[in-house]
Amino acid sequence: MALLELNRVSKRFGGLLAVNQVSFSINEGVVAFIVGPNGAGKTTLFNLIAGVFHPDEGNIHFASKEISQLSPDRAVHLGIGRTFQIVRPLRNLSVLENTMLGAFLHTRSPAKAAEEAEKVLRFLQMGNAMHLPARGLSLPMLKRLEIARALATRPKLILLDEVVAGLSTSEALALAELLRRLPEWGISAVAGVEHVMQVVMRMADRVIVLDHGTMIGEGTPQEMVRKPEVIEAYLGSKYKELGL
Amino acid sequence: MERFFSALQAILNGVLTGSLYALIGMGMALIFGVMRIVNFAHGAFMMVGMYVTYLLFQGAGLNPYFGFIGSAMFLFLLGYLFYRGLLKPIRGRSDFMQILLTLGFGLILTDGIQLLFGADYHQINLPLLGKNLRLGSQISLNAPWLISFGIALMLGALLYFFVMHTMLGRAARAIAQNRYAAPLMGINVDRVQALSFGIGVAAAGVAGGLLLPVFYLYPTVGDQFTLKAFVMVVLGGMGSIQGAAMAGLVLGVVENLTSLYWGNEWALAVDFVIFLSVLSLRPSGIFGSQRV
Amino acid sequence: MRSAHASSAAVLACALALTGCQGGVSQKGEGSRNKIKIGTITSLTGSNAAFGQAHKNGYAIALDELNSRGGLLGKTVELDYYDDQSRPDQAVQGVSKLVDLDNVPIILGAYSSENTRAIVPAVTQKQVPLLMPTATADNVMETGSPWTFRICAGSGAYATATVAFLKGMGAPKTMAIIYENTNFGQSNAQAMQAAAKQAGIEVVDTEAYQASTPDYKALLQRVKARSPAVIYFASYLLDASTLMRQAEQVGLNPAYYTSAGTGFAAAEFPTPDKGAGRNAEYTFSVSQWLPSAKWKGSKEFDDKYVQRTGSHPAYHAIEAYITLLAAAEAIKKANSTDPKAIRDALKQLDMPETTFGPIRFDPKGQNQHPVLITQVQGGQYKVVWPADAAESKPIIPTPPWTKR
Amino acid sequence: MRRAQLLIAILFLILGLAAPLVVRSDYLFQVLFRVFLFAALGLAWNLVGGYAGQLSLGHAAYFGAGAYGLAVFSKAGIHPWLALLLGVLLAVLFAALIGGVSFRLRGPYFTLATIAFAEVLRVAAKNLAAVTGGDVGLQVPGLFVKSSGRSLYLAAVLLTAVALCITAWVSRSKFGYYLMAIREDEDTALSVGVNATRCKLRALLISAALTALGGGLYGSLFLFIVPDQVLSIDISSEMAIVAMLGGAGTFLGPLIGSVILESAAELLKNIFHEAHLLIYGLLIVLVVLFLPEGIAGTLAHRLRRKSAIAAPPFKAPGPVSS
Repeated sequence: MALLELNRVSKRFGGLLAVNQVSFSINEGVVAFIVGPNGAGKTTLFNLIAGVFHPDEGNIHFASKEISQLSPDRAVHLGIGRTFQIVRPLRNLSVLENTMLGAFLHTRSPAKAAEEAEKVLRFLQMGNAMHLPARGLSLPMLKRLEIARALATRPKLILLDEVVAGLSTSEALALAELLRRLPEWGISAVAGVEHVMQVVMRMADRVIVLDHGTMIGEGTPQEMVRKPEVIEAYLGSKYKELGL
Repeated sequence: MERFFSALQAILNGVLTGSLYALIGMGMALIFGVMRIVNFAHGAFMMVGMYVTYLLFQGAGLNPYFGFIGSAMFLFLLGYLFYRGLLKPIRGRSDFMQILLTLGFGLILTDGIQLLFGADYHQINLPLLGKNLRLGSQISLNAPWLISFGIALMLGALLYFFVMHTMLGRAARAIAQNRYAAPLMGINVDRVQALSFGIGVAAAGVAGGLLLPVFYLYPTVGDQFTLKAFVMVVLGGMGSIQGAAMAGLVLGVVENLTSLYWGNEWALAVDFVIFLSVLSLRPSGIFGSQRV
Repeated sequence: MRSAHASSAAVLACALALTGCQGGVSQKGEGSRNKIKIGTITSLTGSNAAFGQAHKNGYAIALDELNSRGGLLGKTVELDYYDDQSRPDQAVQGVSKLVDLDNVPIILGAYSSENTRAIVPAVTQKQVPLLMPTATADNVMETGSPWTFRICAGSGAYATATVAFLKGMGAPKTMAIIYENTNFGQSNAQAMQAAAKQAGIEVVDTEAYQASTPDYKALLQRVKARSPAVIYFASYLLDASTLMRQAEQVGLNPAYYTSAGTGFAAAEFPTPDKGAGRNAEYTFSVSQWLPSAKWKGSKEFDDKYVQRTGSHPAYHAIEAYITLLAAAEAIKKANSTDPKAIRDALKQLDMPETTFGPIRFDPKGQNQHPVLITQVQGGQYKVVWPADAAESKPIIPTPPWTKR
Repeated sequence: MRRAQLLIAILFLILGLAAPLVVRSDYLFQVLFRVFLFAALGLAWNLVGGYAGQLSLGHAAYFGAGAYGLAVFSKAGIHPWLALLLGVLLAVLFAALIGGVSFRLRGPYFTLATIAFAEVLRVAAKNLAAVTGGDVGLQVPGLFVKSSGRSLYLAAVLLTAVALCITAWVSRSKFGYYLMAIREDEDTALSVGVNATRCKLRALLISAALTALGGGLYGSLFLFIVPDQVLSIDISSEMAIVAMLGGAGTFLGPLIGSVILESAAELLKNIFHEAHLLIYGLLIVLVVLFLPEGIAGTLAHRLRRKSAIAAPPFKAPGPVSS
């Protein structure tokens, strides 16, 4: 059964059609990637799913519930976690406290929240950094902290905006390796990436390709890299460059 | 007919008063736009401007309608130095600290002036004060208010031109739009901010100088104008200079009409009620285009 | 790290406790040895600071006179100032400071009616006499406290005098009251409303205004539309000047401009440099005192004041001056610095000839100070009422602005 | 760390409660009353201003509601304590209204909106003389039979204790973490399911209730109030200054800020007379320049830097160490 389903969703900002009639669905236990260049509409799409924006047309279902008009905090309560394209840690709080914030979704007790947060941090291999203040962290660590905070809310689906942007290829691969294990926790993921195709090819169950707000392809990574429109519109040269 | 003329008279008077409000508001808007600083010392700076103009008049016999230039120069310097010496070291710290700093500095200015010149009030008496321009039999406009209106209009236009069309002004607007990107475009943010602060404070000084002939001065005279300036900045759309100017005029007119139809004691409340309604219905201000 | 934190706090706490103890004990002894401390609360800073300075000058002149005559009870008199910052809560705190810490036997103050009203409960509770120099709002006397005495005449007396004067002039029918929204203004407006009603004068308009703003033209327009025969102002000096200037701009022409003193009775008001200049002409005002008053020493006080400050005194200064002299007299009569003895002496006080006229308190503690009505004529205040004190005839009706 | 803070707070409270044993003068009680009153007010403000990071400069509205509630309702024949309670309710009502409108705004907009609300209330109280007595003022009943400075002083100490307890609870609870998250980044807070508006509103309601209690005590001490006194922006800014100088968002900050500022203000006034505001202003400027996180904040920061463990300055007390 589909966990997330978008049905002809459009969003307009003034004259700009940021998302145009996008439809796709994602099943439970899947790691999907939305691929597209900067400005293709990925962040807008995430914001629509997370309740920051509401679609002008179309509707979004999550766990067979209509969520098109939900507020961001309600969306989290339903089980949609998210990270931001630009990392937004709570700078003056420690790594653990940042993560605890997510864990508070299911408990009132700070002790339980800390316990839960620790588990998540260990999983993301951040156990050593737990008591550092967030403001001193390096970018790769901050990226993980974003994910940790979202994971601590125990989402069914996690939206990872530009999850590997700014990371070196090896860092990106290491992170992706971790994400690949998310379904073990019963979590599906939708990740947005610009053009780190190595990661996509290795990690994605499904790929959705966006261009100028329009979806131009959906399928397995292998299908996508063979799809002429996709190659034509976007992947072509880069894919060849990478020699995959 | 009688009613029409009294309303018209009130509106015209409101515009004259509003033009001085506008200058105060424009100064605050420039500072707010470029620095996101809510300057709680704005009224105190204006008060200093009044004292400078007053001293020039008493000491050198300089007519306040020229003396305001001296006041503007002095305040520009004061504002520039205030920024460089006190505000800059704490830029990037929390809003709290910046507000505290301006609050504290306002106290220093007010009490300092009182120690220097005493708490007693002063006023100047120009022969011009009794002159009125009569338009028909029903409308009359007071000469000093008219002159200050003219000067305020000119200076307001100048300030607008400066912000829209000079290098410095463009830089200031660039910073207002995106503080983080501006340095990438080769803008010396510190310099621009220091100059903007100086100019913003100087505008308040000019308003003080122009207000002097029709008002009086004492150390705490500026306090009421700080709050008014906030209202204008918000109504105008945070940081929009032309918006703040329009808001100043509107405030002048609204206050006069409130006085005429309801009672002067409610004028201040009406200012704030308008302010709150605008803030809740249209947070970008009546005249502003900037998003919150 | 834990200990560092704790120790710093301990130091703080000790320091606090120490200053507390010291303050409580040490200062008490010295006051009574060879000095008599008299407590004064006034507004040295804040919006009323100008009047606080007038107080200070008046007190200083009286203090010089007292000490040059050998002080009181063989001791030097000293004034113990507490700045209320023009804030009522600070004035109340001043009472505690002056009484508990400095052990003063009597308090003079405060400046404004607002602050004075605020300290009445405090002095009553502490059983220290309070001598009020300048608070005209009648609610400062409303509690009936046996510890309060007022030198100046109050808003009720102002209104009654003005109405009596108007009746003598041919009983105009309509009146507008314009007052600033403070305790002083509102009290005077209320008093006038009552007095006018009793005298059969219809109050066609009452206008409150926000003090110290630059523009009252619309308010005056509104009054103009009701065309009252009399206008009664309750304003401080700064607004008095603005109002009269803008009355001309608006073309407001009642037959009588009358007022509850204060701004309209200040020495500066008819001057062009610090007042309304020629626009002050013809305005009537109640007044408590003038440099030209017939009381003994008025001229001398004026001279001393000019010598000290370079300007003429408003009646706030002489009220402060006389308040200190009255306090000294009471201490002398009581031959003691016991607050209760001084209070009793104040009740019996009789100073038939002072610069401020006779000083004598009625059972409620109010000095029966005669209220004069003055009119500005040729840039000078002239007493025009009551008839036995009048130096000049009133000029009525007030000529319209265009005919001046 | 956290235990040390608690110890200091308790020490202050014990000293405060013990003061009547040594202090005799009413004046000192009044100064100490102000110290503890503004400690409590600063702590109340701190919930909204410090923890949630919403810089309110309109708390005079709640303070005035408390004072006027007490005066107006007891004039109508209601028992003073009940009247005070009604005043607190009134303040909470105002807070709901003010918060409802202004919490949709962020940053300086919010600050200015809070000022505007308080000012509207002040002007209204001045003009609606039938209810409030207008500028002529209103008599306030004493809350205690022997309404001396001493009993009100002790009430202020108790209020501070209550405010400290609430702060202690907030700073270690989920609610407190949520407030801090909102302060640090509201969007991030939303992304982990924080209902930011509701959290801020809750903080404001608690803060308003405490502030109104403080206003009631204040009115009861002076026995007489006018709008320009209890609804003035001076009250709002003093609350904020106490908390910010002491250290916004810290447990002890407002207490330390009030102890230092309120005693300094009184001391300065007695030493410098007319120049005391200048010195006070200088003090503020110096603290801003050299103690960027407030007195308590910077102190804690310095101490922490000396120690080996690096920890955040706004460290929320909680079960952090494993």
